[in-house]
Amino acid sequence: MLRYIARRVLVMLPTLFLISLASFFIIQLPPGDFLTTYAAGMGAQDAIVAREHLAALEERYGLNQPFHVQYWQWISNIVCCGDFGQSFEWRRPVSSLIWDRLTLTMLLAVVSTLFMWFVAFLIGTYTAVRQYSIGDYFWTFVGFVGLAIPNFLLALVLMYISFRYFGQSVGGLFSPEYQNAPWSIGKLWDLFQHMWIPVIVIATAGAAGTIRIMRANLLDELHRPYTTTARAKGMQEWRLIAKYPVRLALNPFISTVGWTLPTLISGEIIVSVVLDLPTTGPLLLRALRSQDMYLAGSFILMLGVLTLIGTLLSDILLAWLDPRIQYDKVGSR
Amino acid sequence: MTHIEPSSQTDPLAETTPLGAAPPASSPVGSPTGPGKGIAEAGNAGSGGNLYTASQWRLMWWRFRKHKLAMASGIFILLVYVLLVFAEFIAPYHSSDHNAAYQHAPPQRLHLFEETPDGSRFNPHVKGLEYETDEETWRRSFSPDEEQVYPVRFFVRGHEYELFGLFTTDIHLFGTTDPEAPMYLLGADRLGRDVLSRVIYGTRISMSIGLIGVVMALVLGVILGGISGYFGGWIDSAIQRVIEFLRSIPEIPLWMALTAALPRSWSQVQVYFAITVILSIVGWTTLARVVRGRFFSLREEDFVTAAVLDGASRPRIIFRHMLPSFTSHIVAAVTLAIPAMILAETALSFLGLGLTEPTVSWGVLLREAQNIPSIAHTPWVLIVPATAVVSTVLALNFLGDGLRDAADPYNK
Amino acid sequence: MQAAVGADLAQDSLLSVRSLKTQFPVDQGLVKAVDGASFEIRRGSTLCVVGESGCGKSVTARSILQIVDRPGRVVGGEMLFRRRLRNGSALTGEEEIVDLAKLDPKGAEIRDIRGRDIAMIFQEPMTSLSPVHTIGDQIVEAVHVHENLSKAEAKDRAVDVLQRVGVPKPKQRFDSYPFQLSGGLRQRAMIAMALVCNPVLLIADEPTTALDVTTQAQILELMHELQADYGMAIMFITHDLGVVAEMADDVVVMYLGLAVERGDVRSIFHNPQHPYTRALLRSIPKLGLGARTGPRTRLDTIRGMVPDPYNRPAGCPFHNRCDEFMPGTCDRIVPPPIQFGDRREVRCLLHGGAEEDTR
Amino acid sequence: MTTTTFTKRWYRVLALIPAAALLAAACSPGTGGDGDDSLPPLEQDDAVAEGQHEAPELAQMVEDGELPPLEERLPTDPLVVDVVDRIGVYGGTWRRAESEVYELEVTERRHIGYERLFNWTPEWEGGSETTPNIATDVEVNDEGTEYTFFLREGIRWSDGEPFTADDIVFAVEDYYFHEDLTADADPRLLVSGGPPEVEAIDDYTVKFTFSRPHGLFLQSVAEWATQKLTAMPRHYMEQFHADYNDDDLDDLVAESSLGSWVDLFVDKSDPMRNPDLPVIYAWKVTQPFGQGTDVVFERNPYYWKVDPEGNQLPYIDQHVVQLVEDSELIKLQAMSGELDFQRTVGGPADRALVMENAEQNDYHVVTMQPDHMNTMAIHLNQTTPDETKREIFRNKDFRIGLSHAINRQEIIDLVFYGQGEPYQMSPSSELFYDEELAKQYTEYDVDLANQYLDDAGYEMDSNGRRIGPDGEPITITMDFANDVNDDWTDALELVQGYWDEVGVRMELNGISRSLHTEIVRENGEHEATVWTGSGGLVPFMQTHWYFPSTQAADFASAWGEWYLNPDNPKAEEPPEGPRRQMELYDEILVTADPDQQVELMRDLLDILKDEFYSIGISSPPEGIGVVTNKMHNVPDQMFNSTSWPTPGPSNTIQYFIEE
Repeated sequence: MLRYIARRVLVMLPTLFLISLASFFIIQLPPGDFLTTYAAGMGAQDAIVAREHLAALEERYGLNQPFHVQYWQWISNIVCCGDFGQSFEWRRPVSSLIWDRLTLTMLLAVVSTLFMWFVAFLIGTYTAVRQYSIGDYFWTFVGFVGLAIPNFLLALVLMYISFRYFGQSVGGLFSPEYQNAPWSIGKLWDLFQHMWIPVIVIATAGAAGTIRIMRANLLDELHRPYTTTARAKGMQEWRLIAKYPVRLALNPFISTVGWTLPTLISGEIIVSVVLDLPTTGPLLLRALRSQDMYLAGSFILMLGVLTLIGTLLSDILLAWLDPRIQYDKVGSR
Repeated sequence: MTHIEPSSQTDPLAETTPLGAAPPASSPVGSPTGPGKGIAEAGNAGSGGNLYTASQWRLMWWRFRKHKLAMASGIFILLVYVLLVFAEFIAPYHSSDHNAAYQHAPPQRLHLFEETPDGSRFNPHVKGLEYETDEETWRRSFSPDEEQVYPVRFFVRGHEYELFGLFTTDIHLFGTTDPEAPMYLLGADRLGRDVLSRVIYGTRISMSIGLIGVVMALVLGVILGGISGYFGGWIDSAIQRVIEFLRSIPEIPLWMALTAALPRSWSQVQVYFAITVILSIVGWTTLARVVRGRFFSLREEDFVTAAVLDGASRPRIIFRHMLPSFTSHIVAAVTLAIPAMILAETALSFLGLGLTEPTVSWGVLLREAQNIPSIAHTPWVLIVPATAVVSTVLALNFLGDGLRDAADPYNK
Repeated sequence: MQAAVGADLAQDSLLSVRSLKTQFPVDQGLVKAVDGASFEIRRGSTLCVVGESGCGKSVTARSILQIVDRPGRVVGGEMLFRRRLRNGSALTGEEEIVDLAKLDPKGAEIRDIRGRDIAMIFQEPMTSLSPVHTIGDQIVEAVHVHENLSKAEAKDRAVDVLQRVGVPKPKQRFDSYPFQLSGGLRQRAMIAMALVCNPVLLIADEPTTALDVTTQAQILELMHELQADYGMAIMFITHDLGVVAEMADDVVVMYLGLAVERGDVRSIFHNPQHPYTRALLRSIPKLGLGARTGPRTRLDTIRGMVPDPYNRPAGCPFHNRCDEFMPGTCDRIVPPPIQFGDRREVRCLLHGGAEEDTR
Repeated sequence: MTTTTFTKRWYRVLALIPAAALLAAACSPGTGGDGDDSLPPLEQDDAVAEGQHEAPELAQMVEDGELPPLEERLPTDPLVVDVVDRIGVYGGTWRRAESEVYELEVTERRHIGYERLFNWTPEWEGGSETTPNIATDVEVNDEGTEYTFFLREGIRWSDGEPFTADDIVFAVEDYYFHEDLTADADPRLLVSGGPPEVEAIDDYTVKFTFSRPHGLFLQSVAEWATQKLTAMPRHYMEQFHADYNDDDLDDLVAESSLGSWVDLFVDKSDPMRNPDLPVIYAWKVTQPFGQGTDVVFERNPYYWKVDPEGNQLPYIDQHVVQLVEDSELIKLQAMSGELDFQRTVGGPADRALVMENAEQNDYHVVTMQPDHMNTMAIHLNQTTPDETKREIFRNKDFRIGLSHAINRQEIIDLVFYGQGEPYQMSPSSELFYDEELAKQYTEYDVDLANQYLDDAGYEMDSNGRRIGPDGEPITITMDFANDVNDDWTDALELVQGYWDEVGVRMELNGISRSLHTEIVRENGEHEATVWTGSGGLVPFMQTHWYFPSTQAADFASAWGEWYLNPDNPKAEEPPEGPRRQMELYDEILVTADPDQQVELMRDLLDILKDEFYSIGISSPPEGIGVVTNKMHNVPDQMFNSTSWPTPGPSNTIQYFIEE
């Protein structure tokens, strides 16, 4: 097992290197740099930034250096000292900015995923067991509607509805009185009151796909001989389905669970922007927009690493859950 | 998996129960060189009927037909593409026709009968519109002007346009007989432009961006996935690394960087094509995985072995023997990829990347409408394009689902 | 629904299947997988059901337990079963007769019979066992479904049964996954699972087909032993006439969902009446039933193959492959069952019935 | 211009403190509050005695000995600030939200810390009127080369240290003109013939001496860019300055993980990010920018202004700014009554919705007068890289023709809700308003437009397209920022249609604000662009729309570069008209006499009328801000400007919250 993990990690290294290079490159791809954004921000208020000021900042931020020098500076600091550099825009260390927001992001991601799975598994199981029934069509339709409505639209409309008809304080994850308060039961409750919109929006988008996979997997498994075996034992139908086919139909999910997190983090960006959630997504978007190089680069790198680690974890988890799979074969899957 | 194995002759040991879910799909019946079962048994069966001789496509069609929702969706999609082709003819106005008098005009009712002193008579028409502007809030409120009756007819004359760049005409499918009269069946936007016409014109970009993007993703996906799946070994792992790498980069930064890096001298049309390329850069990896998976399973099949033994060249095996045997899967995968592209386009527009006004796409229309006043005061500018997007994406999904079920009921 | 019926059942008869019809309404038409099969299983005896692939043997077996895969279902006939009555989980010694065909496939009544009174084992021990659960788990589950035993008791019972079916080191095997066992052991585990509730009838759907010859022999031997131990009846489905010869007390020959001939094993082998039975017997190497005579000869095969279920031939389903086909008769008239002798029945127009109904 | 702020009423209050009384007597009565004598003295005496002139929690701290008493914290002659409506009460939180980082960043300048030597007056008459603030008075010599400011005595930094002339000297010498820091500091407005000599004559007198007259210096100290002049606490900042700290600066830099002492100095001097930085602002940051989504400011116990009743300001305890991700959210929050005072909420399109929700959600709307002079001015870059385009754009008839081709009334009706009137790039301040300049060529007349375009020499071909000198149909690429102003896209689309009518094709290329900056402002590579036109009210300070004074003069970027620095490779020498304007402005800069400055400016504007650089569309409609009904003393109307950093000069310190 350990050898297997070690080998996988080793294979990941070149990919990691490529990702780091790409993430750094991506941010530099658009014309201009952070200073352009800075000047543009001032320009938007009709304040004209002096040429000399920009030149000095360029020098200070090292933006006048060639690509490889900047890259080396960045990556070597990460590798040697875990220092992700400073954000130009926030003028704070990148790592602290990201960590600040990671907790809520994770919480949101986990709650959304659980909710999505809960809904998707229920619907998926139902539609598979009752294939081609009215219920199948209805729930499939519901699932797809969630997929078909663009996230930002759903978020905006839900937000307006909650403003218009529930008088709820809009946006964010906390009411103003809890915004800067320390954690308490009240704050937690407040959080959950605010979280339903993003959770619904994020979950509906992913649910359709999950329902579809679940349904297809389950349709496969439902006709497997071991289901008949279990039925011949006299088991109750729903218990039987839950214990055997559903359990096996979950395996393909587990193999993709590692992808979920990065997908959610990047999928959450748009929703979070509309709903103003204090998560990592909007931070990344802002950083990208303003070409806040180290922040955006580190972020993309981190997401990439998360994806890779996620895949690895999935494989390990799958190997653990499905005793048939031997570790050697996973790699070539 | 239990299903009918019609070739009971080949393996008397394997009894299977006649579940009868569907006729065989996994055997490559249509494959001309498949030396195995299909052809041989079609001859033997005698009374076997056309079920066994039907081509793969035909079988797929039969199975597809019974998926009612998918059928309906297919028809809907066809209609949308008809809109795309004949947009100028079907839309009563041009997408940029504006009219200061009808800014934010609400949807007008289409009256079928006109009440006249002599009783009601059939005369489809719309009423005129009047408005008042609030001094303080500057908001307009419209009310129908009962006095003014503008008949609505088929094949009326309106603005001139060129159809397919071939001939110029001014005939429109429907409209008011008086070209100056207002007809905003789905309301007007902030510049007094007809929302219906804009959505119709929007199909141009939105429906083709998906198609072209998918085609590009398909070409890349099939070639690379095919190579990966057929050869395996180090080529496979190299391609897999590339896929892994591309998928590890979050989509949004990738889109943002790539769209921002487009030369600004490019026209909107060039940008449009560039965006399809960008979308397909992410899209092909999924298709490549599907193709690769199929190749892996097909590689073991008898007819491929037979072709290898025949001494067929590798490209020939891949493109003549293996590819045709799962085209149906590809068709299904492609159908499912199109809606993803359409949604991606709207997301790009939301982020202010990619296409912007004055280009008219559904994403652009949605972006215009995604603000609070639109939701609160002029919901039609949001609802109409949103309905277009949602129903099309839904239909494409159902269509794809149906196709996939039809292509191979046993594979995901 | 009244499941218990009058004592319209011979005293030694455990299960009497009469004119069973099981059908699959699919898009391409109605598949009549079982179309009027009749046979009887006597207490403690072994009934073998033989026939080519696709004859409806498995569906018949599954019909008895009402576990036919969707969309198939039992549409007609009777399946009278003599059920032991219980008080709690203890047998009262009394019996009642239920018509399994009339039970709701999802109802509690049939579930109560499944696994407890009638158990079933399947052809592929690998796929018929869940790959992600230990065999112990799967055996114990059968106990829990039907009996109110503690976990430890159930486990003891399972280990005990495993021991009895000849699984070495049953305690360790209890925690094994199916893929960790050999084919033979898997089938033993499967049998253990079936026997754990002491059924009166064991339906074995080609239990040895997937096994190699030596293992096959061991399993057959085991089943013999267990039948003696448990005193249960066995319905043994196979296409292997050799196995039939070894196992059967009675034999049913099925063709296209129809029981074309039935009787005790001796008379079937020595005096086959139906052309199909005869053809089947010709097509096997004469194992033990007659010395290999003369130089090596090619085995006979049955001409043609089983027609597809959507295109059932009219009249006698076998007529288009039959050597003794009588044009104008066999392709028109469905042969009625003709009784001769004790438990002997054949459906062939050669033996009469042609004049009865011309419809 | 030499005004002093003092009130008799306060005089009486402070008469209790003999030392203060002496100093106070030295000052002459000024422009303070009115109705000075209306308040019964007895009440005030009681109030002081009971410590009622400060926020309750400060009084508590004083009682607990954590803070010196109010008298010791206040200057000898605290500035008395007029209240807009009535005397307020202490307490409450002022909530605001911003969706752009740069908007959040300027909270210091706009909302909490508009504290200059002289401030713009709330009324901002003529776009140039200032009032004493930190300084009580100024003396200017006749040439306009020497400015002596007399500082208010006893102003303290938020850590209790006194604010003295030395702090200003430090800001000028060691920040604005320090060789390592000057680039960050941006000392443009402090320069006239080189850096000034600054001298602390005594603790409360500081003298600036310029080698050349600085005609606009008094306006400059109230301007946007000179914020730091009074925001450098020497006693605190010295430790981060290489000239003053040889001991442990390197350690401090290393500790901060910043690159250099300059970085550290800039970081530490940032009142938005450094909670330890002493300020003289009404509120100081407690939750700095970058921690969480909010920035929180709390009252400065040493703040040095009082209301007409002698109560220490500010009234409001806390100022919270939330960084939200989408501007739609600001609208929603404002409409829910969650933002106590938000200076701009949405655009004209949002006006109706915001107003309609006011009653239900307990807020009201205040109007904002834009200081820019146009909704959207079209600039054809006369120094665009393409020689052909340059030739076309420099053709005045061509520009006039295009101007006449625009149906401005329709744009106003459709895009600007019928608000405003056709308008060119012309000052909106009364002082400089010129009907002819404002209205020339705004008439919509296609025939006239065609005639001008024909005269320009670009004939129409058979397809109705005008042919340029290179024989190709004329196509103008319009690079406009589509994320600054929602209206531009719509308006440009309309303009596109009008110009099509007269045979000139315009390609719309909507780009992001930063890309716009890169292309237009930094490189001047554009053919055409649009902007609003700031400086409508302050022609002296924001000049680049009147003549090419900086690279931001989008109608001739390279000429602007030339004015800044003729040696810049991007610079090009302008023709006579603009050159004359440059000379006139140079003259304004060295003119001390305000009347003469106005004359010169008028001459400059006359040339503008003749040159007709840019094609304006219409005068801008008013904007709206939202104030909750529990927030008081917010003026119903104010300027929306950068020079007059809205809402700072309206005295945010006297806003108060009462449920």
